[in-house]
Amino acid sequence: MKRIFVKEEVCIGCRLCEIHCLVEHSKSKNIFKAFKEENPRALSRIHVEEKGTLSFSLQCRHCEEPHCLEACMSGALYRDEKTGAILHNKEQCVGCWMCLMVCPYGTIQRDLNGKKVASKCDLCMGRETPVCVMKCPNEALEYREI
Amino acid sequence: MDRKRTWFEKDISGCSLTGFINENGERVSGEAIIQSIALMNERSNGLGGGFAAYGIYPEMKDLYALHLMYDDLQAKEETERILNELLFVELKEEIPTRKTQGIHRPPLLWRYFVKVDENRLFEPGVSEEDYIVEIVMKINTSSKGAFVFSSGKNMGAFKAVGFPDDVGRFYRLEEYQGYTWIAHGRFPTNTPGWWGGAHPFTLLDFAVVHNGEISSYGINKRYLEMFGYQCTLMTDTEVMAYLFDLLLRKHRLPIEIACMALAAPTWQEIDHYDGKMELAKALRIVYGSALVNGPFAILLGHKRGLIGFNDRIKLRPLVAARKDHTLYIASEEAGIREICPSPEKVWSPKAGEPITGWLKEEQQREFESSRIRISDRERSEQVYSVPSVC
Amino acid sequence: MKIVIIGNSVAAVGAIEAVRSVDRSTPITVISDEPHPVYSRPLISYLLAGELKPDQIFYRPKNFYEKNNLRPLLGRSVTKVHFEERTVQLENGKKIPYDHLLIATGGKPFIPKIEGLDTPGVYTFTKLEDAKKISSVLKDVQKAVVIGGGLIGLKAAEALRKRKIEVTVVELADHILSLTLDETASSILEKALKKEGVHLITSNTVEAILGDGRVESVRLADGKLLKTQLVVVAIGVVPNVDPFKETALHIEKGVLVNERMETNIPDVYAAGDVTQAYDKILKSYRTIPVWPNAYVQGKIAGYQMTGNKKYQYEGSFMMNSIEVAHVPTISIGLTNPLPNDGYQIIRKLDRSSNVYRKVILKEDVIVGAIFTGHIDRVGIITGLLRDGVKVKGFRKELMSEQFGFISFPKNLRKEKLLDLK
Amino acid sequence: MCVRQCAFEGHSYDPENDEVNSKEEVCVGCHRCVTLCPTNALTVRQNPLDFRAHGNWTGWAIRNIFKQAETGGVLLTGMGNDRTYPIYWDHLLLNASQVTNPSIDPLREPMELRTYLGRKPDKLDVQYNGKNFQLKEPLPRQLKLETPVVFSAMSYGAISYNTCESLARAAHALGTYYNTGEGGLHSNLYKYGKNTIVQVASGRFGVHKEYLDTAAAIEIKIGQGAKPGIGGHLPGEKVVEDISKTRMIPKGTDALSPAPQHDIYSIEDLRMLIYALKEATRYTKPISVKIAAVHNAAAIASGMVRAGADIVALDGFRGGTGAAPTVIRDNVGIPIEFALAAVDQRLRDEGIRHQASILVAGGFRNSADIFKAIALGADAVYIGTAALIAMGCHVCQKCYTGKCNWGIATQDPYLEKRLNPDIATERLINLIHAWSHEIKEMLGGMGINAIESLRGNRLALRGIGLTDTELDILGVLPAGR
Repeated sequence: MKRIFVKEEVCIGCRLCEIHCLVEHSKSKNIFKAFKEENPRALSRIHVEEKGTLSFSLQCRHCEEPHCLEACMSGALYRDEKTGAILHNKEQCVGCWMCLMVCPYGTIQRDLNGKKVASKCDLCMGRETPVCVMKCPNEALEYREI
Repeated sequence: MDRKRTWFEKDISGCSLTGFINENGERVSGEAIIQSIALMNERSNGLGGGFAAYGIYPEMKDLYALHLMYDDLQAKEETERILNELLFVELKEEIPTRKTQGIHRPPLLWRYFVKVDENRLFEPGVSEEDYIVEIVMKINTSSKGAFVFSSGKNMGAFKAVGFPDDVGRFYRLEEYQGYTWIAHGRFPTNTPGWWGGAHPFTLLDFAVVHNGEISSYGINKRYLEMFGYQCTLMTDTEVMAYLFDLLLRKHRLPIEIACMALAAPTWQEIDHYDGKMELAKALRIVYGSALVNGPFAILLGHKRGLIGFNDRIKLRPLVAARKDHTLYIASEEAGIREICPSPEKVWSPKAGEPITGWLKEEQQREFESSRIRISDRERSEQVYSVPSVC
Repeated sequence: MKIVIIGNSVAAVGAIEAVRSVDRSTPITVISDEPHPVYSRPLISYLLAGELKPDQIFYRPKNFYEKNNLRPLLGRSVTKVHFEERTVQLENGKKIPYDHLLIATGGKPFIPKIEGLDTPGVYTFTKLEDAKKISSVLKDVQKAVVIGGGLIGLKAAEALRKRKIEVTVVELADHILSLTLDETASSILEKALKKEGVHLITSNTVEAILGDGRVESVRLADGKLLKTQLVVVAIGVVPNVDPFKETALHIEKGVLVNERMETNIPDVYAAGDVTQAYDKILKSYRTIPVWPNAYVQGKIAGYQMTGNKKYQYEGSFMMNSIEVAHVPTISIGLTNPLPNDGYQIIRKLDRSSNVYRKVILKEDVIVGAIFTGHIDRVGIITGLLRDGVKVKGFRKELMSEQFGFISFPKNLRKEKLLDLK
Repeated sequence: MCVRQCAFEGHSYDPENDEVNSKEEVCVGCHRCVTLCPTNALTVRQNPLDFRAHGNWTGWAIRNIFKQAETGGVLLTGMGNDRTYPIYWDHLLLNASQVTNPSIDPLREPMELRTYLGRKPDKLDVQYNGKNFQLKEPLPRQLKLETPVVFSAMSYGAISYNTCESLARAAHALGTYYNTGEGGLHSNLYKYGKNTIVQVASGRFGVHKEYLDTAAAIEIKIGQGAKPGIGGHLPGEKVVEDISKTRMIPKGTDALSPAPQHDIYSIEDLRMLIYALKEATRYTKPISVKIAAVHNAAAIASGMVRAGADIVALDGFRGGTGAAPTVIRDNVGIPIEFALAAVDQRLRDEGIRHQASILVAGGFRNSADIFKAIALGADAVYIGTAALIAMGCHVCQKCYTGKCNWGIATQDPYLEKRLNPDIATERLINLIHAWSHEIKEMLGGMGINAIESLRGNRLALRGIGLTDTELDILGVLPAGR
């Protein structure tokens, strides 16, 4: 299974990953519309942590033994047969935040724009490489087999 | 004679060449070589032909035979003053020629059999040969209208503007007897018709005939200049002669090794036999500037034998053949079969791999100056027992 | 080999998915007294509130039973288990043999002694049926009383409020959610609930339910009367162990299980709310009726039944996530330690924004936490608690809104981020 | 984004009007913001505002006076000479084969760029061992280059650790060398020692036995093209933990390299140092001596060779630097083209050209420049600025500020990360591969299949738009001859 790994040594904290993730998960997939027009604005599923000169981005690790999936009481979280990615079905989700409670990486967020549902990385399903990896200007993110 | 137009740097020419050596030292007349080269007239254009023959002055074998061409009597007088001053001229005579169709306005052609007065070798370390070379260089560069085109012992070069067979007849070569003969027919693309520009080019007993262009001429020339050679003859063949003189005579490299320096094996080959080819590697490192690059096929005559070889990727033709004790090398097989209809073996030498014919040792001594330096003797033995290294 | 599972909720699903991940063929029989395919009990409040389409209640896709090649016996209740002969007996007397048995009967509502409990209009609130029944009578209900200010009670109350019913919650303790929160947190929730128009009565209880033929009012301990047409009894759940009374099965509060989910009887496992299992924080055996725990226990039991001994239960702890009146609250582990016992408590409170963070430590290890309002990334705290990580190096960071892996020491961060499990 | 990326604070966000403003006066034109802007919303232009046109009092002249009137200080700058002096590479044309000798296709035929740097004997002595010939004695140690390009001296301190690592890794992968400059050698980089030329300069920073032993060759730095006769100065704030360790100086103290080497006041002193180093390394390493290209470079070079230098490194006045006084950089020294031509010819005239290799540096921009330098007589070429550009440098000339937005000329841990050594290494390798291939194409076009036949082969060159004197100095014929 391919996963995203971060090299904090070369993460420059530019947050392009957040921008492109947001755009990728917007309706228009157009950076201008995504930021200026779309309401609610799409949510980035990747988050850059920063302190002093240290920075790195973090998104769902798609665990093999996912606590979130075990904790999900609506059945909205499920594992994709092909990629093994942990995906989320917005329709089924009721926003009980059980997944937030148990995710040891804190990579699931509340999407407070519009319907309250947890929002998480989907490895940009249907893409060869997730946009955050593709658009990282410094190759601080790599997408590789575990 | 406008060779002093110094901007003129190098000659570009395609040519025919042929040569043979009788390793038993049996001498033959110039007839055969004329036949052979004449057959390949197609490869030349009448702007130059020439010959070199070894063993032709047995009775004078201890003396350097200087062949000179003069524009006029004045040049002759000036030059002879120099010769008399620096050397002991034992015999002086006009080179016998005959009026020949196709040979126009010949210069004055004279030859001098000279020896060096020991006392004149003022500087230690300067050998008799160095001294001769110095004088040849002096005349060829500084004295106007005079040109030394042959300076070895018991050998001679004969060249002119014209087709090679005409040149041969002009010089009455059928009257000479030699154990090694080389010849050249020239197809220059831009040399003025100057007699000195024809092949062979000689220095002491080295005579080179050459087909090709030396793309590395610029650096070869500058390299030679570091060792006091002056390339003045408007042709890159000249550097061939000097390179051989430097590597063989001055640096005392065995002929195979010298050839390996001039047409070095590729780094790929060297790496492949890594270790085994330390010498080849060192040669490339030290003699990089002597590497002769670009297409060429040459014949090198010297008092001990005959060498033919190609550039490192064989961009010009060269064929060799053997019959009895004679080695033939020529641009075209036809040129050989013309004078040796049924050779025992005919082959096309590999790129950069020299074909060598050696005069048997006893003959060497017979034909050479009786005063062979010990080191010389050693070398000749050494060389004689060389396996092909390249 | 035959596997029989009594129960059809999350623990059962955990077991089924574990078994099927390694074994497609072993026949699995799933028995439940409820007629529905597996659904999520916690969702009934959303259903009642009208926030859910009826089929959204289901926990797994419709084809769950076919896809996993199961034999469901739904709407059939188990009357007895004959452990000695390895059979399960249904109410119709039919006996079903098993090689491996999983007890996943879950919990049942705890019903206190109150007079008039049998009056029509009194309901419990744990099952789909309950929600449906309540829904069906709401049209002639203006006022409702919810007995119990715990998770279920509050969700029920909120749901009814969303259906425009005037709701009063009666809680025995002096604050709501007394089991999972502390005063501070509950006071925040109480304020929010009141804003939503939910009436709260604490330190009090319902003594009697009055009415003739149908509920009309309730009488509280202090003698006060409350008019109401609906009473919801939501005091809590207890393990549902009825079918195992008078058997060799070792039961205290619930069915006792070890780290392999084995009961005292060979090849009999138990998982979910019915169990009494190890609590890694309190270091004792107790019932932990929370969803994630049920799934994990079921999964472990499942693996055990397939002979895979790799997965073991390293113990669990209480954790709850509840959002009432738009105030999300998460509580994990030990939230109300006794003052002494060497616990350290770090807190941060901002009433204006309803943001409250509280972390309880013992010997630099997190043993519990409460987060209100701003709950994002709380999971990281849960993870640290679960793994018993010493937080000495960065304990002050725990209160920061920016708290994250960036706050970890480098080696810990690398270890957590790079070895994916 | 742009706000975060600019170390010179050229962009600022105004939350009130929710807009980003830029300050043109601090913009150095490094294009960092332009490159990273996800919406391509940015561009950088010369501020059109200029002074009244004047042939003598140009804006450049006036602004400099303003600066100095304010500060009373020496004008500092980075990178190489940016004045519009003639670039002679652009006045030299190459030859190619037509008809009389075939050009060679490097894709089909061997085409050799391998080069050995070091002292060569006048001649080889060969002996016959009865089976075949062998060397009488081994050659002096040589540096083996698979392509005649070397990364020139840039010190750890002037450039970031990641930049050093990238150069080292690229040199290793390419079979060539990089030069530590006067920054010492970081302990992590010892493993690339076989591809390292260590420098011994006036400050002697980081010089110790292990440092010398690890290297493939040692370079004594006398001068630098960008600032001949001037020392170096690494400001204290750049001397962070690792640098102080590597340079063996206290943290935070300025690292001052004196203008002269205080043990070299004459050629015989140089000889002593050369032999001291040779002794110290048991004659296992070639010793290079680097000088700035100055008026009498030829005579100095000949002295250096006779003093025992195995490699003569010449740095032309377009050579780069981390920091130099502008007035020095722009006015001192001569173009590398002339220095090279003069030195090569002088060494030949003295018959000692083979005793040392010539390494030239100073603003080499492309494979053609390199090719022409080799034809003029260089053995190999040092590239510095070009290498930095390959790694992302946009030549904003602000190296001396330590705020390099591309993470190259900085020690700021935040900026340093911007240079990912994996990427930079790959880009360096790509560049040199591309150039090497172009050099092979040019060789092939001339019908030459080994670089040694180009080296010093000035017939491969013709001059265009040059005076007779320039032609004479360069030793080339005019185009058409």
